[in-house]
Amino acid sequence: MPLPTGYTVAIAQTALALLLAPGLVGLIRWLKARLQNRRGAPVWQPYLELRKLFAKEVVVSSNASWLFRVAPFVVFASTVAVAFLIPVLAVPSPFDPVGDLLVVVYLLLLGTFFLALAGLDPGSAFGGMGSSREMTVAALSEPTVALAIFALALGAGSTNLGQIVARTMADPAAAVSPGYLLAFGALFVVTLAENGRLPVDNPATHLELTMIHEAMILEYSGRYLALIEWAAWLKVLLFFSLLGNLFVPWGVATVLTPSALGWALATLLAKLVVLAVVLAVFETRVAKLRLFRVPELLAVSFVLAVLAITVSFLVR
Amino acid sequence: MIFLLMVAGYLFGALAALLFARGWVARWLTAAGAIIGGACAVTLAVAEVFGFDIGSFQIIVVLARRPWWLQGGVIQDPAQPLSAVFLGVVGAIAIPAALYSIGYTRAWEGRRSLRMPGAMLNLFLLSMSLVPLAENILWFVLFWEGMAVTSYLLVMTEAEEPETVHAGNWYLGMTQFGLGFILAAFFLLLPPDGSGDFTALAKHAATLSPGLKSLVFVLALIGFGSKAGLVPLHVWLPSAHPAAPSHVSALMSGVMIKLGVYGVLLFGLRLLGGGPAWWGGLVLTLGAVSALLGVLYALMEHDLKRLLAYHSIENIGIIFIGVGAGMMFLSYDLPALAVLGFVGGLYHTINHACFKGLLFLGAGSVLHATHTRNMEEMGGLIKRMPRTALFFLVGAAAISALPPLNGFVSEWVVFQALLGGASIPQREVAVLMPIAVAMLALASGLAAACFVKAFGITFLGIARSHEAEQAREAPVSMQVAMAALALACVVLGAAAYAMVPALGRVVAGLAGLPPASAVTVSWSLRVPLSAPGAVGQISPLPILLGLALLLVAIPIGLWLSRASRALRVSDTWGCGRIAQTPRMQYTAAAFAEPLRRIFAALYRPTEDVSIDFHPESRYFVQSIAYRAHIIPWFERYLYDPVIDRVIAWAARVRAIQSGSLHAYLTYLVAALVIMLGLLMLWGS
Amino acid sequence: MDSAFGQLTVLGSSLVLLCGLTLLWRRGSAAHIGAFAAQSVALAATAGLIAVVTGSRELWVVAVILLGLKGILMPILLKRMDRRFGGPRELEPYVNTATSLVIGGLLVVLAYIVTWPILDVSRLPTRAGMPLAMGLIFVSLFVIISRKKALTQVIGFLALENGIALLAMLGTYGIPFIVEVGVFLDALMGFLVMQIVIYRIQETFESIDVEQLNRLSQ
Amino acid sequence: MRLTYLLLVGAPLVAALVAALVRPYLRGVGVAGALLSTLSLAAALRLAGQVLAGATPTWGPSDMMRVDALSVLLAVCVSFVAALAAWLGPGLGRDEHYTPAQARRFRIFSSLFAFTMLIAVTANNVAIMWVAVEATTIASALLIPLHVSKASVEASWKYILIGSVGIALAFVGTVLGYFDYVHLAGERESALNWTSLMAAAPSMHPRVMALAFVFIVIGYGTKAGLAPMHTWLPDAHAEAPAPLSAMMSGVLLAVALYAIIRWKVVVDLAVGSALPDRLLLVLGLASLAVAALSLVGQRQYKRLLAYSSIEHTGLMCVGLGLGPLGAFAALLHLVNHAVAKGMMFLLSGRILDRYHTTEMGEVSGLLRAMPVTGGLFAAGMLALAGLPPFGIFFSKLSLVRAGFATGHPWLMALVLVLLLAAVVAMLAQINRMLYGAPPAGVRVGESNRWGLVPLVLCAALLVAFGLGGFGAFQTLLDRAVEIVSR
Repeated sequence: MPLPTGYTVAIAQTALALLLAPGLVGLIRWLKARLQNRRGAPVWQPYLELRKLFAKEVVVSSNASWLFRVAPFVVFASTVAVAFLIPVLAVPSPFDPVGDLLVVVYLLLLGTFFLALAGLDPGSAFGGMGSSREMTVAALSEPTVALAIFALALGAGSTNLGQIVARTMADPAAAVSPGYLLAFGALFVVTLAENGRLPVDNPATHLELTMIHEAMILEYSGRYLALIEWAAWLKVLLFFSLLGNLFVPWGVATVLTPSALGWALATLLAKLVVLAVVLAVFETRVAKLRLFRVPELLAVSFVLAVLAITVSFLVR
Repeated sequence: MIFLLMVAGYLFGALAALLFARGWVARWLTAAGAIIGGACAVTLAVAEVFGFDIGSFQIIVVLARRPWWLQGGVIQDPAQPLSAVFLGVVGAIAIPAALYSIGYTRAWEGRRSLRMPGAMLNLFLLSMSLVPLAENILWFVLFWEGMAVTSYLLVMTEAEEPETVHAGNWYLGMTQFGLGFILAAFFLLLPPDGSGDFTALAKHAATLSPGLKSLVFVLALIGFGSKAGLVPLHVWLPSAHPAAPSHVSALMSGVMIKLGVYGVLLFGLRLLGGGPAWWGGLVLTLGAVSALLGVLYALMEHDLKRLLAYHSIENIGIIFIGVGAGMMFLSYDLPALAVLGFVGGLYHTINHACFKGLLFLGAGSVLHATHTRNMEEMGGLIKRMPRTALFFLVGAAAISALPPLNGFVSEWVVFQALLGGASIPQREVAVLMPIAVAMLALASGLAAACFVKAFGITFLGIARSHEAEQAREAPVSMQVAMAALALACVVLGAAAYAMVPALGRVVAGLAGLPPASAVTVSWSLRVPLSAPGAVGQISPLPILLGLALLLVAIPIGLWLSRASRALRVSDTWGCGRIAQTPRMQYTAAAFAEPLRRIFAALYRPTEDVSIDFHPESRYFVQSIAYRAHIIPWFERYLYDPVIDRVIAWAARVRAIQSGSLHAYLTYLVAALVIMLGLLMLWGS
Repeated sequence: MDSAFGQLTVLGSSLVLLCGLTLLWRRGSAAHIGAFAAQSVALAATAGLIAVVTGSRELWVVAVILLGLKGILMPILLKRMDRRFGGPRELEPYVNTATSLVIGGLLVVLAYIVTWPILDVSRLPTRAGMPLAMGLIFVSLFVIISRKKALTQVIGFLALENGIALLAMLGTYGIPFIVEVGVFLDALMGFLVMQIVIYRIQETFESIDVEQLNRLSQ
Repeated sequence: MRLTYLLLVGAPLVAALVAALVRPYLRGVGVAGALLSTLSLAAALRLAGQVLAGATPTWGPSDMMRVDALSVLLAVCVSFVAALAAWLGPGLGRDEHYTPAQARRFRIFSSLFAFTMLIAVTANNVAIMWVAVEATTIASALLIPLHVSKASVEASWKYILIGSVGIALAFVGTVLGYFDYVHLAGERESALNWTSLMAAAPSMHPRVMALAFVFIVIGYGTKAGLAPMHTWLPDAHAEAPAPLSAMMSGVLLAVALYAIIRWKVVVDLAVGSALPDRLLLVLGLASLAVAALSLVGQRQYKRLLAYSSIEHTGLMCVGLGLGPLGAFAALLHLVNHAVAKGMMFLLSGRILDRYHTTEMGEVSGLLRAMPVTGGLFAAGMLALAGLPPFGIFFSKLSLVRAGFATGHPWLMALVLVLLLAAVVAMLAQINRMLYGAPPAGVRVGESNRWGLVPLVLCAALLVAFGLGGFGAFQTLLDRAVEIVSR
């Protein structure tokens, strides 16, 4: 049989990511429930939610404008676009030269941007509050991300994900270099912030005064909400696979043979599960921070990133 | 030829304004002149930058007798692509701005004549087009000052408001301040034979001592920085730009301040031919600081145009980060990276001209419709003026550096240059780069936040005032102008393949940069944009297309998967409260509140909240007045002391004129005695 | 002969200077006018002396004009003004008499310091008096500065002119005649104009105390 | 050529005589005076043409009168501003603020004023020049209190006393110069001629000439309004009727400066230019500083203009201390300033007539009340601030250039700072007058439109200088510079 070409693989892995995303989030929820001695909903609960939401009618505020209806699609599209750029299964992806880490970051920012606007559109107090807080967190996490990228680029000599992965696979020592580890830590915190996880935001709460992301999308329902949720879950998965594949690249397929791809899939699942466990444990351990303590957390991650840079300067 | 046509166009426009002064004829002819001029400028620039041959456009002004300063050509041979870039920027924004003015100035009918504003607009454009083309001191300074005067008069257009006059005074003061430094910088380079030609200056500069060169550079940086609005020389900008009519604001923010960048490049690269690393470091630092402070102050603004003005400071900062990085790499002999830095700076110059022009025009339409610049009185405009809203949204996304628009691409190039900074041999210097990266990233993040606020509060939600409810969509001419610029934002983003190599050629060969061949990249849709020295590659066009494709595909997907298409319109959920009022919405102040708290160290906000309760019970609040002020650091601690000092001195000096005749005669005799003393002193 | 001539001119010029110092010493307009008249006469005498020795006809005329104009006409006009205004004695000057006289002395010394170095330029026997002339110039400047009454200031100014005339005579035996005429004309005109303005001051201020002229400031 | 010269200096004299003799005063007298002044201007221009053709004519016993490029340059300025004043001054029957007696007085003395100034700039004999300059004081002093008021009388007294004392000192200088010359070349009629002084200068005694120059600078500097001898100037300019202020500020200062220039050339040859340059730089800088700081917070617009005159004279003085380039700048500046200040003071007269106050605080909405006047006023302000397209921009520019070219960077830094202060102060003040609404009771709309024509012409001239529309003027300027920097 002919080998699948790069493009089919790239598209396939995007589809896979979309497919796995709800499951991953379901897994995290389940784990957290377990850790909190609850039975918890089944792992596939998110899939059911999606089906339900897609089936339901949409209620749109009378104040909302066309932007409110466009936003979900933009968010979903930008996230999916990111999925194309991130090495989930195999490198080098033919889409690799299309965009590097910076593009990834700013595409996600694009999604956030529109979501925040959508939050303001219906003119409800909560939406504005959510948007304001969301943008604050997003803005404050930017420098950390940039510096983490800087650190990685220093190590790999490129900001393109494929090359970074390839480079790390080339010399495994780099993966355990302090610079990488620190950058990993920084990115992990950013992951929490960007995905609205504890301690920055509690995805489970709908208590008005504490929510950030949820407040922003409070007005959404039906298929719009489905798209947004799905995009959010996909984002989690993408960040996980970033963390997994950038810092622990083993298993990522470099040749497009079925066996390699299969092995890649297996390792990917393993990484996702591990990270899910880590996140679940972490989220059960920590309590949510007050909003104005969040900058301190991000400052910590920023310091980590700065250390990462300096270290990688020193070992250069 | 085309050059002459350009000049003629502008002059025609000015003349038309002077002759007709009012009515649609005046509006159209004035705009027509500017548009012709702008088109010619763009043609010249494009031909120059992309190397099409349309024949040389050198002309020499011939006077009956030429005094010292007229020796040499006025207008340079197109051997200076750098100038062509800025010429192009002028023209590119001139066209939409002029088009816009047709509709914008209609509101003036009966209230205000078009004579001054129209004529000044064209002369302003003319002098701005000629500044980068000037080839010797006199002409440069002449056009430079011409630019200052015309823009000053344009700022004073709506001088009924006292704050306009105040802004005008600040503006003129800072202009003259800057001019002093520029003159000093130029004249320190003056060769013995007194020729003011730039080539002669450059030749003479090569013979100067490093110390003197550095002095000249710093002088030039201060002089041109004050025009560009670098912190801390920016104080005039946030008041002057908003005061002007919106199409003029667009030109000032989009184009005029860029000529400050040109000035720095002119000195740094062409006249002084590069210098020690700290020059670049200084520029880089100032840029980074400006970028961050600019956006931080923008966040606290609720005046739409002032907000945009502060963002000009931010973007100038970004441009200077690129330029500064370029200069540093140049001094460390990293030509490829240097080119990258300069290209980033120039590219962002062009892009910022587009989206800032667009945003100011958008703000102008809002002002035109609501007669206020205060965002707290707007809201819901997206339903009343949908097209303006769309264009403004594009601009907002572009300035927030969101892919795939142009803002992102140029910031990406700057980022790449900074990332390359790791290869600077001196570690302690190289550490500067990540810091710059962090500040740049923070700035762009905050910019995104700020424009969510700007667009969201202005256009989304419910109208907060009667004017906002009654707003009407802008006239067609204004829409077309904005549409053109919005399109430019998209195209410039996608056409990076064409722009980056071209800009690379522009800086090629300057001050020991590698020749054009080293930086050219053949361009095609497939070849990803990878400038030499960049450590990454992106392809904006595919990103654009991909996003578009997805945006089409997703609805189709939903349709195929037979997702419900039912839709019901209902009230916004108001916590169980039935009627929703505008006062329940988030305000601009509230939106910025978290950041104000987080950066309280900078803002030192002083808030006063006055609540008056219901007479019966303190549980019912009747009204809440909330006011928050932030410390204007620079005005209060940098400028005011100086001004106060001068005024104090002035009081003392005026006391000389005491009114006593005897005192006066005593001065006279004292002067005589002192002079005799000096005679003894110097005589022998 | 020459030396004797020199002595005489020096004597004359010291008389002229002395009269100038008298302006500092005495109070009261009458005394001042008298001093000025005496000074002009002394000046005319010196001019006449030089005319005799050099046999220059022009200088004779100059001497006569001096006598007529400054020795007789102007004092009369001044007297009339003084009577017209009848003002009190010179108001308390800025600097009291003793100090003024000391300062006057110092000014003469200054004049010597300034003038000595240029004396060797000249071979004229009269040159020795030039410092005195310069001294008179300084002293009369001081008079103008330190005295409050407009009238006194005018007298001081006239003394200043005398000083210059003396300087010219001693240094060069007088400037070309035609110029001299112009100068005299100016002097007269200036004097008249000053007189007119003083009358104006009297009308508008009911006094000629210059102290009151302090409306315009800053 | 002699006829032309006679026209130049004679026309004002005749005008004065006519005004003095024709009684009662008729409107025709004013018209005649205006026409005669125009005649004199024409003569000046013709003379300029002849000088350009290479002639340097001399007249009078022992050539006491002489016209070269420098003097003709000044002569043109003087007669131009004099013509302006004559055409816009009182006594043409349009303005009711003046009684016939006042009109006559103005006609007589303004013509005499012009006459003396013309004599001063065309005199070859430096003593005659002195006599003429002294005479300017006499001629103008009586005009200041045209409207008798305490302020105007006070101003005229201060003017006449300070002026006379200063001029007397200048005469000391002249005498010293003569003293030196006589002992070099012996007595002769032509001894005091500038030409013969120039001829003898190289062998003159440096010490004497230096001493003489100090007296000259202080003396004529007093008339030129150089600090600290400037104190009479703001009062006189502010209190004098507008046309006279225009003449004093526009050309009187220039004439005094001209006298200094004449002497400086001689002294440069005798002493070497180092010392005179330094003295001029010191005085110029002092004037610049005093003026610039006095402009800050100035409350009356006429005083504002007066101080700006001091500022600009100071600039010219600095320029004269900076060698040939500086001299060029100074002369260009002199011409521009003459036109600009003439225009400004005449405009201020129009404003005063309309608003009846000299306080800037009480003047507002000028652009609305008198569009053209206000516009010209604003333009003049920009011109005085040294902005293009006006001529002063170039003179300032070449001045700064001269400073740097002759190696005085710090001096120039100081000058630039002071200029900044002056410009900002002036424009900030003027803006208050221009905008807003006119106070109640002030009539809106231009009156006496014909009176605007000459002023518009002035503005046009300024722009012409600014756009480098030189040609012949340029040549004349270069010739003058050659004379100044022998």
